[in-house]
This record gives sequence, C-alpha cells and structure tokens, in this order.
Amino acid sequence: MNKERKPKAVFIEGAISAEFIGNSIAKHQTKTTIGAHDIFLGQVRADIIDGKTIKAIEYTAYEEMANEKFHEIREATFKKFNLTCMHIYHSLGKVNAGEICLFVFVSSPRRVEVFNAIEYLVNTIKEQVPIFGKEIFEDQSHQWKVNS
Amino acid sequence: MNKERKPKAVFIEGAISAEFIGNSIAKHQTKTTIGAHDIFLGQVRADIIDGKTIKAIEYTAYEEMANEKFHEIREATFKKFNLTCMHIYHSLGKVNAGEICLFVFVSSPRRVEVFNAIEYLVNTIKEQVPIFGKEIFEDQSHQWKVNS
Amino acid sequence: MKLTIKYFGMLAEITECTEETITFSEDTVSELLKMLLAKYPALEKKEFQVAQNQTLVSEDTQILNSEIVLLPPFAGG
Amino acid sequence: MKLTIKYFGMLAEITECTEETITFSEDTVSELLKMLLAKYPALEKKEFQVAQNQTLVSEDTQILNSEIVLLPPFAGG
Repeated sequence: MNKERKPKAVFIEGAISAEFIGNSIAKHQTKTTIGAHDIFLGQVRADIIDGKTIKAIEYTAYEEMANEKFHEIREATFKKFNLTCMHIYHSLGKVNAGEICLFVFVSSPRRVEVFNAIEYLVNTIKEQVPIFGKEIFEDQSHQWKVNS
Repeated sequence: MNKERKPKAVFIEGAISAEFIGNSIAKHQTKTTIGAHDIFLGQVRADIIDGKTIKAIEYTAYEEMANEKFHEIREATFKKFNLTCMHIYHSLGKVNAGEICLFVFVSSPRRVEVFNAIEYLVNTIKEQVPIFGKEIFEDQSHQWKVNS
Repeated sequence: MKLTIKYFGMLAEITECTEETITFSEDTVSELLKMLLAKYPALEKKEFQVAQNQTLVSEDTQILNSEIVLLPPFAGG
Repeated sequence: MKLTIKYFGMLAEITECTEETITFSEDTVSELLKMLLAKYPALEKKEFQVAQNQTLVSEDTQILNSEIVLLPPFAGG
C-alpha cells in the first residue's frame, strides 16, 4: 500500500454535530466491501475541580504542524492496518460540555482491523498533535487541559 | 456495581439507519460525565463467492434466548468496565449490502474503557447470541453465513 | 411425553419445518439426537448446538422441558 | 538574525503575546531558551517543547529557520 493521499481538512470550527456524524455514516453505504466501522467520539466533560464546573473547552492548535501531523498519522495508519477508509475531525474554538470535539471514523472489511486502528489513531492523535485546550469554568476562570 | 437493569429491546426490523445512529448520539449530549464514546457498526458486505455477489442477508434469531443473552452480556460488560451507558441494536429480517445490521454504542468518562468494552461486547455478541444469517445472492440462491 | 422441537437456519431447511411435536419416552439429549438423526440423516453432517430453557446443554443433559431447540452456528453482526 | 517566536496555550499567557520578533545571534535552541527564560522567568516552571519547520527539535538543534514555536503539553481530543 503506497498510495499517496492528499492532506484532508481535519479542523472544524466549534462542536461536531451528531447530524454531521450521521451524514458521514450514511455516505459509506455505497461502499459494499466494508463489513465493520468503528467510530470514536471525544466529548467535553463537565468535570468539577475544587467546586467549580467546567462549562466549555476552547481549543487552539499550531495548525501548520497539526495538519502535517494528521497527514502523517493517516498515512502511517493506512500502512499499519487494512482499512477501506478513515476520517478524522477535531474542533477548534469553543466546545461546550456535552458537545463533541473529536470524531475518528475507520472502516474495513474485518472488525479486528477497526478495533486496532481506532485505538492506535486516537492515542496517537492525543500524543502527537499540537492541540491545546483551555478549560473554562462557570465563573469564567480557566485552567489548561492535560491529557491523561 | 450491582444495579439490576431491565432487558432492553435489541432487535430492529430491517436495516439500522444512519439517522437512527445520529439521533442516538445526539441523546447523549446531556450526559456531561461522558468523555469518550465508541460505536461499532456491522455492515453487510457484497462478497463475491464463486462469481456470485451477495446482495442481502436475511437475519433470524432464536429470540427468547437471544434477548436473554443480550441482557446477560450487558450486565457482564457493565461489571467488567466503567461505562456510563451502553446500547445494542441488531437487525432481524432483510438487510441489503451496504446497510447496517449491528450497532453497538458504549460511553465512559475515559477512552481506555470504551476501547476495551466495545471489542469485548462485539466479540461476545458474535460468539454467544443465537442469530443466523441467510446470505442471498443476486440470482436468489443462498448460503448460510458463518462468522470468522 | 410430548416434546416440541424447534429448528433454526440451515437446520430448518433439512427438516423442512421450523417446529414439530414428537412423542419422546427416553431421558437425555443424546437419546433425542439419536432419534432425530434417524429421522433426518442429513443432520449428521451439520454442526449444531442444543438448547433447553434458553440455555445450551450437553448431550448427557436430562430433558426436563417440553421444548428443545436445535441451533446452527451463530452468525450475528 | 531576526527570529519570530510563537507561543501557544498557557505559554502565551506568560509571555503575554502569541508571537514576537527578536534579534538572535547565537546558534542552538538551548541558547535561545536561555535568552527566553531570562526574559520570562515564569517559563522555567512550565513544561514545553520546541518546534522548527513544524517538527519537534532538541536543545542542541541548530536554529536554521526564521520561525521557532514553543508548544505546551498537547491536549487534543
């Protein structure tokens, strides 16, 4: 597998809607070699820290490097796993608690491929892509998100 | 965790629509302790066998036992993993190639839980639930589906 | 006793019915299977499991119930 | 040479700017960092990485480019 793929747009302004995800699923119903899809969604939690509740995360990114990294990760994942297709979307800007900020979608003829690919992809994105999250509390104070 | 949950309806007549999945995702946006969702979708492949293409699978089940098993698997999965919620839907009747026949949806505060839970759930469902699939070719001949 | 036997999937194609009632005076699943294989020799070549009370049972299980189900390989998803 | 330095996230809060241009006559990332830590002592306590040409670089990397980026811990997803 040495197909070269053009970089695809990953960043979306604001939250990713359930409808957008539904439409993306619908678009795959013409691809009849696919037997298994796996979709990971990251959702903003209303964590309570020292009595204050997070009401939103504001995402920023070093976009030039992030887009480059997303492209590299896509290529590496296609090489590592037998996938028919792969889609990655991440929010920039403000995403409220309960809303979706990350949408990763992989499809393959076989389920074992999608299980392995989704975990690898999500972990690699969290580890390697320069995205930053400002966790905003109800009183407008904030702290910086750290991935665990 | 020893909550007793009532058995939930799993079987859906015909294919599971992308819209149904989108709506199910939307319903989780009020649950602000969730940080990660994982969704597995099984889609009917148009496999070609001895020159003939599968155009649909017709699913039947020993429903009394299948519902019992789905309930057992739900309970076991809730005990094994830290999940906020879990939904399982499987088609009965005819599902065309490209359409979705299995929809498994787990949510948790943390991503590691959903990765482990989705794989366990899908594998256990395929292994333990008495569902049968008649693979129908374009010329109306058929063979019986075997899980690999 | 009267026993209802249900067949699913490819097994129902062999028996040409999804359900039948038979008279059975023996004791275990193994004895029932002997009877069914005599009636439907083509079953011999098929892989299947037996359920009683919505639970899979082994060949030496006693038949307690009035309903026994023959299940071909599971193929969900 | 003239060097543009970009700051992201919590680092931009410390420097009170997202970008600045400085005059830099030394050679390596390590020398640049010494200069920046002198200007912004609060950076000392922060964890961060340095990128040149959209790639993470180590302290002994030579500064070739006209743009250097300071990145706090990644927190996507």
